[in-house]
Amino acid sequence: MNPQYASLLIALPLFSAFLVPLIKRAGKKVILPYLTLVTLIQTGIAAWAFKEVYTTGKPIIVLAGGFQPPVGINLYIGHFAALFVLIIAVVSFFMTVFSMKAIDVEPIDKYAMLFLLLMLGATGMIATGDIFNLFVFMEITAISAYALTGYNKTGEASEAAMKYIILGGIGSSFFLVGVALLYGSLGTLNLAQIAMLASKMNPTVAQAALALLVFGLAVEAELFPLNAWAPDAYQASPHPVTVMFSAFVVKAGLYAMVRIVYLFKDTPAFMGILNLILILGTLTVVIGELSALRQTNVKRMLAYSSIAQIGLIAVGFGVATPQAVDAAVFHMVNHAIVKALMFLAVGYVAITLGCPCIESFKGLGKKMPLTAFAITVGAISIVGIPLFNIFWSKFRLLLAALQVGKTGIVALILGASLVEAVYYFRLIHAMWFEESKDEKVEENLAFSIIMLLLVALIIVIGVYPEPVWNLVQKAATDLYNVANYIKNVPLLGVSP
Amino acid sequence: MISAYYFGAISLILIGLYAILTKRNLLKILVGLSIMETGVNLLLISVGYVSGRTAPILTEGATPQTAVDPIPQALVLTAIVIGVATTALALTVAINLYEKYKTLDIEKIRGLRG
Amino acid sequence: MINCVQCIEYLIVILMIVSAIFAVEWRDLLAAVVGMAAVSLFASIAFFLLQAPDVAMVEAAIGAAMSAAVFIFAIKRTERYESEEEGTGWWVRW
Amino acid sequence: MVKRALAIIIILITGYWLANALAQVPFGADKMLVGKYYLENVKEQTGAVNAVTAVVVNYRGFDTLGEVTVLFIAATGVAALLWRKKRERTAKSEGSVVLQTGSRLLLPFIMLFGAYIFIHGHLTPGGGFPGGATIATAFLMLYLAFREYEIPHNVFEPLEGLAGMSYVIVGLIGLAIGGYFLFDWIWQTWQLGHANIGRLFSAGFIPIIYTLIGLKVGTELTGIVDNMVKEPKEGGQ
Repeated sequence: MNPQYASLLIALPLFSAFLVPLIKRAGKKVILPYLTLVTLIQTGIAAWAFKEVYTTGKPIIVLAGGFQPPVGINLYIGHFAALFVLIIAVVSFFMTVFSMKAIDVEPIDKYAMLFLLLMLGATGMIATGDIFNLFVFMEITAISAYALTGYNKTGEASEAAMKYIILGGIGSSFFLVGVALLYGSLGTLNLAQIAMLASKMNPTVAQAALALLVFGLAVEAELFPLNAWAPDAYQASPHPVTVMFSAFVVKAGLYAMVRIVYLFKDTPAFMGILNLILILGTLTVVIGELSALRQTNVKRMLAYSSIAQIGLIAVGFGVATPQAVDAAVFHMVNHAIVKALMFLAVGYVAITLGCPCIESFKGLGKKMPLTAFAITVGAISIVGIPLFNIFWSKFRLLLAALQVGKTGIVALILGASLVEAVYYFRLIHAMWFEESKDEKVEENLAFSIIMLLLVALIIVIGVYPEPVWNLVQKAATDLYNVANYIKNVPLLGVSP
Repeated sequence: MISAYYFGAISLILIGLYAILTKRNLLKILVGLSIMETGVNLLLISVGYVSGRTAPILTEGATPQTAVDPIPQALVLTAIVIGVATTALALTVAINLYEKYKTLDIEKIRGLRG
Repeated sequence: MINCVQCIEYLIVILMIVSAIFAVEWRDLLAAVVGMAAVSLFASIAFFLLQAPDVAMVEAAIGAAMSAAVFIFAIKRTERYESEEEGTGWWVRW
Repeated sequence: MVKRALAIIIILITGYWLANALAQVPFGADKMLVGKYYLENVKEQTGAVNAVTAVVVNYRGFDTLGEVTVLFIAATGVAALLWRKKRERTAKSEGSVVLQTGSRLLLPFIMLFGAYIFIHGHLTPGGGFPGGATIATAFLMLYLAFREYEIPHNVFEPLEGLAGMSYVIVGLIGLAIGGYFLFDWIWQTWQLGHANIGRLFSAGFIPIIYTLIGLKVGTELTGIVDNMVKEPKEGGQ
């Protein structure tokens, strides 16, 4: 099959989103099933791309308009992108099922469009090979995320959306200034060509441009000074959207940041930027964990915990040895699975019992045993108990930090796990050992299946990490090995 | 010595940033954001300018050797449209906030706190 | 030696900065929006001088006209005057 | 005051740092790399005289598709967030006779001008975005002049979706014919209009796409205006 068909990954959600106003004429009832169908097809295409990339071992390069890279825009679906595009599609598919129950605020048709475009934006951010195209996809993600955050139209939702918009606006302006600096000194926007010419760049400009790009992407990637929006948005947005934020929107931002920074691997500016990422990551972990400790709203607590985990991933990328990058990517995958499960379960509790506050969780083991079980598995996994998946990624991260002798990072990871243990065991205690007088609730079959699937995935990866670890290593190599990246993109001979 | 356009662009960015950081009125913050975006656009265009050349419209008289760089112009076209999209959405959210809290003062809008 | 084109350049940049400062400092939000539209208009002239007529057109049509119109509708539905209290508010907080 | 001083200090540091970096990117120097390629090949490869248009629609067509999507998201988001059960316009006074007659008279001309701008995008400055904005201005004028005016929603919403879909379909036809998404099949495969570069019927699919973009931008901006103007009715949610 022609590898150019991978462009359907972008074309399909777009086309389907534009089709929604016409579908709406057939009645409101068909919209959510239609959404499910579209995400299912998207999953199929993503699975095909995944299979293609991992069996041939070669990335799929999509040339838009048939022009070769520095002239036209190319999509680069390498090992990393293929893996994450699949994760995005699968999570979106689960969330469309969840939406049928969780979304009761009108207008549904607009929700469906925004949902599809959020998925499209994240897919594009991960797949694109052009820095300005990355900006466009970032804005698609961001603007649909703003609208979805405020979708419930309550005061809190609007407030969270407003914070997100203001920070996002600052971030995108910074990003564009960075792009202007890069373009002004290199004359190209293609990522591969930027990497090729990076050593010719004036170090002062390179450092400034990279710092600006990192700050710009830090809004999406939820690194410390620019992530004030995150807990609010997680708390106030509709439950399926929270899952999508945590499972892949953040990761797309983080991936884009790391991809751009690693392009400059052989330049003098690289070390300074790595230190910046390390500092930002560390601050994110510390502040995230400490804030999570004093939350009474479980959804907000999970949001802070999610931020802290993102900080850990950023620290892994900041260490920047091959082992650390492997571990960070592994943590990204694991975190996507676990947080998808946790937010799904907590959202489900919130819609059944009315509120995601800690009171609803008292005695949940009696009321909704399956959901409580799923939350427990997720919580134990995040803390890093052996035989669950996050243990392995945290362990690998520790090893990588030890290898370069950064004991500070070791202490950080262990401390973070300790704090996580405190607040997650508080939640578990509330669920299983506190009494509640409410009746047992009938649990929905579809959600139970999704949750059990994710729980099974957590445990399988926890017991047999090797297959996933191998996949992840390939993905991380794709991210780390920039020389290979340049070689894979068929650059046209446009040179000074 | 820095050129006039660079100076103007950086000033606009900084004025916008100042408004975002210090103002309390939401609409004022959005005005600041908008000014900042204009500054960034001006910066991009001035990066692409080449002294003494004409617009990249290749009718009679203009050859590829006498035209300025078309790429930043294409980028700015995109950026302007994205900017107005963000602004419209932000204003909508501001309207919703005003309906709920009857104020645009960000100090008084404090529903969410950790 | 300063020739006339440079005079115009400096003039436009100065006018742009002045209207930006007014747009940020005026307490009447309607006036502030007009100031913002003025920034966009001067920027559009600057784009024209920088040999970017396409961008100048888009900036004038979308950046100045549409965005100012949307701002004015928003002001109609909210309030027109910024409060007198000195603001040191930080939106960005945990 | 302390915080304000702090903000000013932060801003000055940022400004100094930016200026420092920008000093290494000289103003007015020729920094083109890919840009030169575009300028030299634009006429043969796309048939457009306006290089900016060719870059926007052909070489970087993906960006433009994304940009149209961004505007679509904004229009959708505005409609979603301002959605109420019942809404009405609350203008207190009708426009004056001059305004009403003038806007009736000018409406077709403004729309014609908008259409001219987006159809001639490959020859003159302009294109789909300013053309669409011009069309939206015509409707904005109607909203200002007439108290009761509302756009025909059941035409505008499907038109918006259809224009976007057609854009994607044009791209997909390229994928089917030429093997690449957004491939310019009219110019490169069918080779229509190679003889009249610099006239209206040239430049492959640029006029088609710009027409679609113009329609889409016009309907979307009008939709945003419409949503902003209508306020929730008392008592209705």
